[in-house]
Amino acid sequence: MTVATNEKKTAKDFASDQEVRWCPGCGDYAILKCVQRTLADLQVESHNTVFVSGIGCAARFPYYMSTYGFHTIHGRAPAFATGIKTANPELDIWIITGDGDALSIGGNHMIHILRRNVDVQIVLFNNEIYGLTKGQYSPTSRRGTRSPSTPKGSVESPISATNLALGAGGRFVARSIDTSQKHLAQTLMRAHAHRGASFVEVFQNCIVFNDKAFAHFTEKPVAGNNQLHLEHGKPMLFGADNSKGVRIREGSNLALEVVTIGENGITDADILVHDEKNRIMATLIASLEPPEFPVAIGVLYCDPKPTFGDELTQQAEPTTKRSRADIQSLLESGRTWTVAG
Amino acid sequence: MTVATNEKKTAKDFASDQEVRWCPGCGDYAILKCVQRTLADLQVESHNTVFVSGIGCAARFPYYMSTYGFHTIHGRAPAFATGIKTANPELDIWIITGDGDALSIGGNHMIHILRRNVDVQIVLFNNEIYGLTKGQYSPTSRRGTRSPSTPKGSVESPISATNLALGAGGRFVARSIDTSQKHLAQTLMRAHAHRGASFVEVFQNCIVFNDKAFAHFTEKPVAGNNQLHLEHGKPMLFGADNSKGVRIREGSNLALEVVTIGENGITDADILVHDEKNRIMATLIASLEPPEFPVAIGVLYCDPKPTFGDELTQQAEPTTKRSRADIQSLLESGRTWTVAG
Amino acid sequence: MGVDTTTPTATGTDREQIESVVIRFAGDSGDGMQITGSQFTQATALFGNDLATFPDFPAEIRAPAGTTYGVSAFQIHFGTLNIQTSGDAPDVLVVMNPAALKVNIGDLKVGGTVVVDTGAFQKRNLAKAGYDKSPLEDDSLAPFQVIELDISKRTLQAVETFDLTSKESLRCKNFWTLGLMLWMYGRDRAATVEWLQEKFATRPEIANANVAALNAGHAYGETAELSHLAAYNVPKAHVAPGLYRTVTGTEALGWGLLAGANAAHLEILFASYPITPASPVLHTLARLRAYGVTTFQAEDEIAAICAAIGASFAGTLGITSSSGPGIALKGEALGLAISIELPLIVVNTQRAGPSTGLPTKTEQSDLLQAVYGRNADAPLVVLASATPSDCFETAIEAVRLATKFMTPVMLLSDGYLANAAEPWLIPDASAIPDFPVSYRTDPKDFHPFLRDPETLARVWAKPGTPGLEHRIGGLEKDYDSGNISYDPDNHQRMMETRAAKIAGVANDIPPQTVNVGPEHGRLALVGWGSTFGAINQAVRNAHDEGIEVSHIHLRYLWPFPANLGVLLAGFEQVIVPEMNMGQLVKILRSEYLIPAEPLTKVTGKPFKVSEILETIRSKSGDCA
Amino acid sequence: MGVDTTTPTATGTDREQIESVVIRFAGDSGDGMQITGSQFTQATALFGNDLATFPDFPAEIRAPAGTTYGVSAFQIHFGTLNIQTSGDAPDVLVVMNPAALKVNIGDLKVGGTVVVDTGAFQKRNLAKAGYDKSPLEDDSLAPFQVIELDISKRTLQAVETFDLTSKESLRCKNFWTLGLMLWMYGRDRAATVEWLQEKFATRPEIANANVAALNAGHAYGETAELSHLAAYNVPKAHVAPGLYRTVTGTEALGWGLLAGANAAHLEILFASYPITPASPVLHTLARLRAYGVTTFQAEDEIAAICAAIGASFAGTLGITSSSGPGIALKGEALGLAISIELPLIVVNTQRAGPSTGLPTKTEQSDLLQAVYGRNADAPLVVLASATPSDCFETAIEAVRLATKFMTPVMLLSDGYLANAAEPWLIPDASAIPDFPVSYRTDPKDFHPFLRDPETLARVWAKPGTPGLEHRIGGLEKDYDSGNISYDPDNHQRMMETRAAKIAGVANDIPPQTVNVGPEHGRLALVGWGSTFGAINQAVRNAHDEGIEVSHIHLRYLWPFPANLGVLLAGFEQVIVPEMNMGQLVKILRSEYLIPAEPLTKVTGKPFKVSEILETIRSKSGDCA
Ligand SMILES: Cc1ncc(C[n+]2csc(CCOP(=O)(O)OP(=O)(O)O)c2C)c(N)n1
Ligand SMILES: Cc1ncc(C[n+]2csc(CCOP(=O)(O)OP(=O)(O)O)c2C)c(N)n1
Ligand code: SF4
Ligand code: SF4
Ligand SMILES: [Mg+2]
Ligand SMILES: [Mg+2]
Repeated sequence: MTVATNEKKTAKDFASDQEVRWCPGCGDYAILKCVQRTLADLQVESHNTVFVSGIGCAARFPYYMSTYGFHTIHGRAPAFATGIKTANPELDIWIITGDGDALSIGGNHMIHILRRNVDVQIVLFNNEIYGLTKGQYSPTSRRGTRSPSTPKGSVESPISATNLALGAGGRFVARSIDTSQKHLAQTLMRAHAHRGASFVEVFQNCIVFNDKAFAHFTEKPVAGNNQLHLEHGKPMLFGADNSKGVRIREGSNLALEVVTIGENGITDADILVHDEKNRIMATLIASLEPPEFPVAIGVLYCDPKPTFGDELTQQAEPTTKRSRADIQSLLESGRTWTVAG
Repeated sequence: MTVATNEKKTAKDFASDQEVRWCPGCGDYAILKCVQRTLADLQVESHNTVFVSGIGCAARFPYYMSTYGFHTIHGRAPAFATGIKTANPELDIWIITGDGDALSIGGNHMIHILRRNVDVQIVLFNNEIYGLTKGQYSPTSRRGTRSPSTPKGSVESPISATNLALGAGGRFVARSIDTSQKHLAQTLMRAHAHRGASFVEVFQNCIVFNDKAFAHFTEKPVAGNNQLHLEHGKPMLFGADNSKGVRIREGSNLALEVVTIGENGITDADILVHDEKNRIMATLIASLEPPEFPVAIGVLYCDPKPTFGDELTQQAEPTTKRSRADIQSLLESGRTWTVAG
Repeated sequence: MGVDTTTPTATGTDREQIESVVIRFAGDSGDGMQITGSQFTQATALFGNDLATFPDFPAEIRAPAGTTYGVSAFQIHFGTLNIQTSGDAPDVLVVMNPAALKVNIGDLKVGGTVVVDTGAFQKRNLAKAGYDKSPLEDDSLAPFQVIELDISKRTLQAVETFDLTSKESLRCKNFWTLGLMLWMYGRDRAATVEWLQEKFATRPEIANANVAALNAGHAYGETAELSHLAAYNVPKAHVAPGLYRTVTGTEALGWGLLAGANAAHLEILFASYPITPASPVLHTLARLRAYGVTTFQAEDEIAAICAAIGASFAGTLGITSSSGPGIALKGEALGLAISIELPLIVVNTQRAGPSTGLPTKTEQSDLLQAVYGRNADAPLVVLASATPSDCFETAIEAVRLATKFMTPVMLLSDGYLANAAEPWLIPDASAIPDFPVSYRTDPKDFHPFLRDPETLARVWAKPGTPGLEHRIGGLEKDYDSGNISYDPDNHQRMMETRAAKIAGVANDIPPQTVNVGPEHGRLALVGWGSTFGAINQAVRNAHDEGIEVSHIHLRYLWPFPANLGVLLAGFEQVIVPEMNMGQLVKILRSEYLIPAEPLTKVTGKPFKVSEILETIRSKSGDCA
Repeated sequence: MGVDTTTPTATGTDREQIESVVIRFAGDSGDGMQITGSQFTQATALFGNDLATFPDFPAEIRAPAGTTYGVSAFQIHFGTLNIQTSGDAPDVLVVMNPAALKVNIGDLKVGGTVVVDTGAFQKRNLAKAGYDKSPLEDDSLAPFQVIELDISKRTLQAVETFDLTSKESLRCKNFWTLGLMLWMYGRDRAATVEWLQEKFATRPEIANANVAALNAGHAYGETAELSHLAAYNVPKAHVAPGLYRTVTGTEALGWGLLAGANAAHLEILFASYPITPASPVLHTLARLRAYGVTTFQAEDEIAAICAAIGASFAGTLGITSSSGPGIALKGEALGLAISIELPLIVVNTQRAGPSTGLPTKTEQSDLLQAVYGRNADAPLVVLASATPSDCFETAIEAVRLATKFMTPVMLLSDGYLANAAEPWLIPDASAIPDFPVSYRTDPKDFHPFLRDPETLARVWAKPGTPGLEHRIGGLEKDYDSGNISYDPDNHQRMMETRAAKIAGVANDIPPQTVNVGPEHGRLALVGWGSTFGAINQAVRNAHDEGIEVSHIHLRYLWPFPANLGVLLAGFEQVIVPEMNMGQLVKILRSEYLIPAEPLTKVTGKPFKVSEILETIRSKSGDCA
């Protein structure tokens, strides 16, 4: 319980008194810490903040925050959040969800909250596995994933969370990594600043059932060459000393390629400049994957438009009819007749 | 009831004996006729063909076909179809669905059948309205749609069926128009030829609740200027005498523009050439809308990959263990002990 | 228009006085029978009769013209006395085409009157209806009084001076018919004229043509050369004085939810996904934004209930609404609402099942689903409305109980109630008792599962309140802190507490009374929901026949009123008429171990009074 | 390894002979208690005892080490006589850390033995468990026999010659403990050694170290300087001769489904979405591809049941599986399967609710949901399994009924059954009666709702069959053609037919028998599902005390066997013990109007024999 004061809040003030119960070494810890710190940096009011989740390891998150929290049912957090936000637009709402929660059972609610542009932050902890139910493959698991339900490996192609979010009409789509604390904090800040549905996919390591799923681009030695940190208006450079870049392959009809600055006369000017308002560019870079390409990290797309709440408010008359007399007139509207006594 | 014979089947042979019960003038009639003709052209076996639908006006479709048919529940046709196809890969399966059925309640199943690439044809009758429930706005309805549930107009941005299909990983995404019989037939042929989940959005006029929703690009006088008929490998020309074209605006970072052949030195060579294997191009052109742009019609994207069924079959041992002795060995597998008599 | 439309005289005709009559208007979906019916209803209500109506739509939106499955009908029962149902069988049948005759003639009382538009009885229409030859030309209609009129032609004549297409002209024929029927029963045309002028404000020629048709039909009656065209007088009903309107179950339910929320000092988030026959509740509430009602058309039924629960979590009254199949989808989320103990109202406008069933037909077969249809032991409150106007009362009561006990309440209506209309003595809104909710605000010793010692309701602490930050969810909660608890004894305690809380509602509702008949005796008919009228009438008729029988109508289906067991034990026989395969009867037998017996009907149609009366007769014979 | 691991002698120790014992192994989630338990179970089964087990996992995947909520336990009850339950309370408690002691000591019988790894009782662990001071140092353990051993240290010593990290070395301590316990009860180590060698085939040093720890623990017992270290002999059970294995409910259920499909000459499409505790059924079947089983992990529970129904439509056996909340989501689709009358099996491995509840704990609270939890009147068949091995039988029976009657069958298991293991006399697969399905192939006079006049089952006509093209769906179907029908009388007829078909199943199942005790008399305990063992034992114990009481166990929950009403009427009192708030009791009261009374328990834990016995004692007092 936190009573609002004027003192500066610290990350600790956003931690609840409940013991955190993820597996030791789980990537969720890092995200929790980062979120708590970000809220402190933002100096939000804990009593105006609500964390809403579905079911899964990730979805336990709200219990560990000192804010309001609602641990709902599997896959439906976006629908609950829509109701909460519509009922009270003043609340600052975070949805915490997993890849199964958001993209398997909850796929429909996810695309609709994005389409409606409800003003919430959605943080998807993508560990490419069902953690809580002990390790079955998920819609983001790579083909061939061996799991209790796919002893010979899964045959399905994974869904791309960011491509789906873009396809559904999401206006803010970003990516970060559990252990990249600084980057994650920045990304969460951006998500919070964006009015509308902000979708952040966080690559999260499940040490128990899918350890090192993202090691090929998150581990220190390979991170530089395999991560492309996006910044609006900046060329898409990466690698040691930003020596490599991404550009549209000439005559390619919209395909990208990796080039090295200095080689074949290539300069910074040849490199594709990130335009976060360009949905097509976001779609292009969302699909980049090692080994050929680096993974694009940061804000892929941010192009705000009026939120669901804004539009509702704008359209609706304010609630003016609150009295019993108003109810009476409603009941008496239309054609009536009097029977004399 | 149609008994398979060797005689050449006609469109009539694919009509059931049930009276068609759509509203007079409904666009569904034209699609029905076209599908029946297409099946006749393909000379498919009606006993190997299954039409699966959810609930809605469109979803009544199976009753009017002489093939096998399954009118299921609202939004779930893709899940039923996945079960049918997995149980019997020999069957040729068509899913008939509406914009509410496919994109509102059924959005999740739709994205997952596309992602899994189950070998079926999906025909979405998009009338941008809930027909069967008498005219509420749907997820594809344009903003401001006045309907019984939105007396002041809807506030939500419509979802793009094709963008969603592309975002979900669909490998065949196409569009056609109820009344464009030839084009629709060709498109359905292509969909049928594609192994995997083929997604066809058909703009369908609901004369009762959303009349003329597509008139601005389907009616004869405006069709030429407002429809871009896609052909793989051909430049994206349209308008009278193919006098206009679409190209990537120079220096634009992936934005399109309409140009006129002959003006400002523009020739056919400047025009974007349709590459149906290019998902980014499909995404770009899927979003084109009048008045600025024509509506892209035809096969936006077709890039086959192994189907769900193929992969399952390839991975799995064939069913070799059918006897009671096999069951017995299974029960006796692992550690056992004998208690003497 | 120069014709005086206000005086319902029947110059030159001697009106026969009758106590009540049942008229059914039937025609093609495109013939406007629902409008004809509701206009006739309006005029009849204004005249001062009591009445009940039964609109019966085809399943298809607009079936091809002339087909039997495209027939749309509207039945009205009106009279001088208390009218309880829309009538077992029509006395008068008005048919606009052969298909309408075909589908409806079997229901007409022997000796009844059938008014036929002969102009629609061409070959093609006869064939579409499946007639080899015209039924007007053989003796199949011999048992009835047939009034043959070429309404089509007469309508065209009446509107020929207007600048309409011939299709538009012909469309006026329902108003010609209405004019005739208004004349026949001495009703006023003014309200209809007004309605037409408002409805077609932007197309006055349409309004005027219809008015002309209306007047022509009326004038035809006045001046009818046909001697068999009798006119009737159905005197006003003797009803309580006051201001009246007609109301459908849907309107009353929607307004009742609003009135309840108002009494609770709450705004509403009404989240729903369209489904027949529930959607009109959504449509009704969508127009009430100024009253603090926000409607949300969700992507599916699950999202709808989740959004409603979210709203309740946020301190607003969350309401969701659907029909059977959609309610089935809400079961999991409903369990959550029960587990976290938030107010929530779930309206189920029941329809005929199983599965998609007969979506436009009525049934009351979701009672077991309401009481038991979720995983695990998850009790909630279940109420049902009896009549269109009762929808208003039960909706208010649903809000009262949901907020007082912090619990979901399932409110059962059905397809019949939703569409049926009746005259309604408009209640005095200021007389509705206030039951304002009080949110928790005090952080001292707060936890979210603090309970009112009397009602066992937990505190309602809404986000935004400083110092009350808390987390809730579907995992079991510690009784003393609200934190997650896996403790076995705590689970037992919480299960018992949730059950006790709902059981305690029984002490907060009025004791069960007997609607008609003695408080104990030989035979009781126990009903719930929209069968109220038919049972009530049947029991009254039985009394007239000298049979001793009581009618007990349950508004509270879970929990039952505290005295119900004792009350029922006072009867030798208990019969439970239900439009299902026997659901309430199961619960009554199980709760009270009484040998209650079902009287079931699952045709998609309401009970007839006669069906129930027959059972009463035979059962009272059993007792004797 | 030079030590002989095969002879379970107890040199130098006099083994005390006992009839049965209950041991609970408890430790941190990371301590491998489930493995210890199952290895002990294996050895005990091989030795020839009868047994029952109860694994009890924490809800967290891998809770932080040392916490009370991270404690994982495994209880085994074994003996010479028929073992019915995993035991009311442990005689012996083995704890690997303070948290395990804290959580479990309350359950230990007074005078029971607690084996403690003192090496884990450091300050930090004590604090994590919430102990201010070590319970080993005060007199809180005075009521028990405490065996304090520094297992951690002894394990490290035992494995020090292997090239392991210290973490890896310490992980062997569960095998040291197992070795000691195997010695204590004179069990063989060979199977465990074999298991270790197979399991760690690629890491032989791990296998060898664990074997060394196992042997060291065993040797410690043999040579124990401690005089209080007693050894026991629990003689073999006298069981039917034949080939045995241990089986869990999950395995037996999965194999039963396969055996049933085999008898029906069908392949299986098993479509499911993971959920605790149901997922292991999916995992079991996922390994049976070669047997004609395809598994499909769907995007959600709704898609899973829809895919299964689709498969049945296509002529394969569709099966879906979930637990309570997931089953709730399937209600709408289940209604469709009922309406279109296709075979389908829905397995519900029940867990404690409502809502998310206590996902890893057991309950049998979905019976009402199974019987009534859908919109409208939508009857199906409901079966429940009694024991792990009974899961095999009931699964076969589910397939038989689903295919014979063309109906969905709900098969109820629960979290306890799913994980519990028992010795199983492996059935003779060739003795399972064949019940091959026959698809319709003849187009003559075909329509899809042609019925078998006896069973009322409709024909099964699968796509791909020439001449049988047809359309089905959830709208009401004409009795005589299968086409859509809105006809009121047809709806009534179809409703009655669907109900009659399911009611007719009662004539196709064995009459209800009494499991123990007289066929009529003073008191019957009527149970269903996994309470079988506890009720059965309690009734037997009551007999030993001279109390007259009968045990009736229901496998068929809907419809009931035809003779059940008469059978129950033969008892003065009927008590229905259930792990819910009283569900079967409601149905029995309603169906048979008998004053059956509930005995409920909702702690997430199975009944103890003593709890039921106590009720029997007090109720038999009531009768006397
Ligand atoms: C209706 C329902 N279906 C299934 C489950 C079981 N379940 C709980 S969490 C989960 C998936 C978890 O995966 P994810 O969302 O990726 O979260 P993670 O545990 O990996 O963080 C499943 C299938 C459930 N609780 N409720
Ligand atoms: C579970 C469930 N929810 C809602 C409905 C009601 N319903 C039937 S069709 C439909 C939407 C129809 O719209 P669409 O899919 O666009 O098809 P159309 O009628 O326009 O062809 C709805 C909401 C239903 N039948 N079942
Ligand atoms: S199972 Fe995986 S995701 Fe879940 S808490 Fe453990 S490490 Fe984290
Ligand atoms: S309501 Fe619209 S979509 Fe439905 S049948 Fe009529 S015209 Fe067609
Ligand atoms: Mg995950
Ligand atoms: Mg539509």
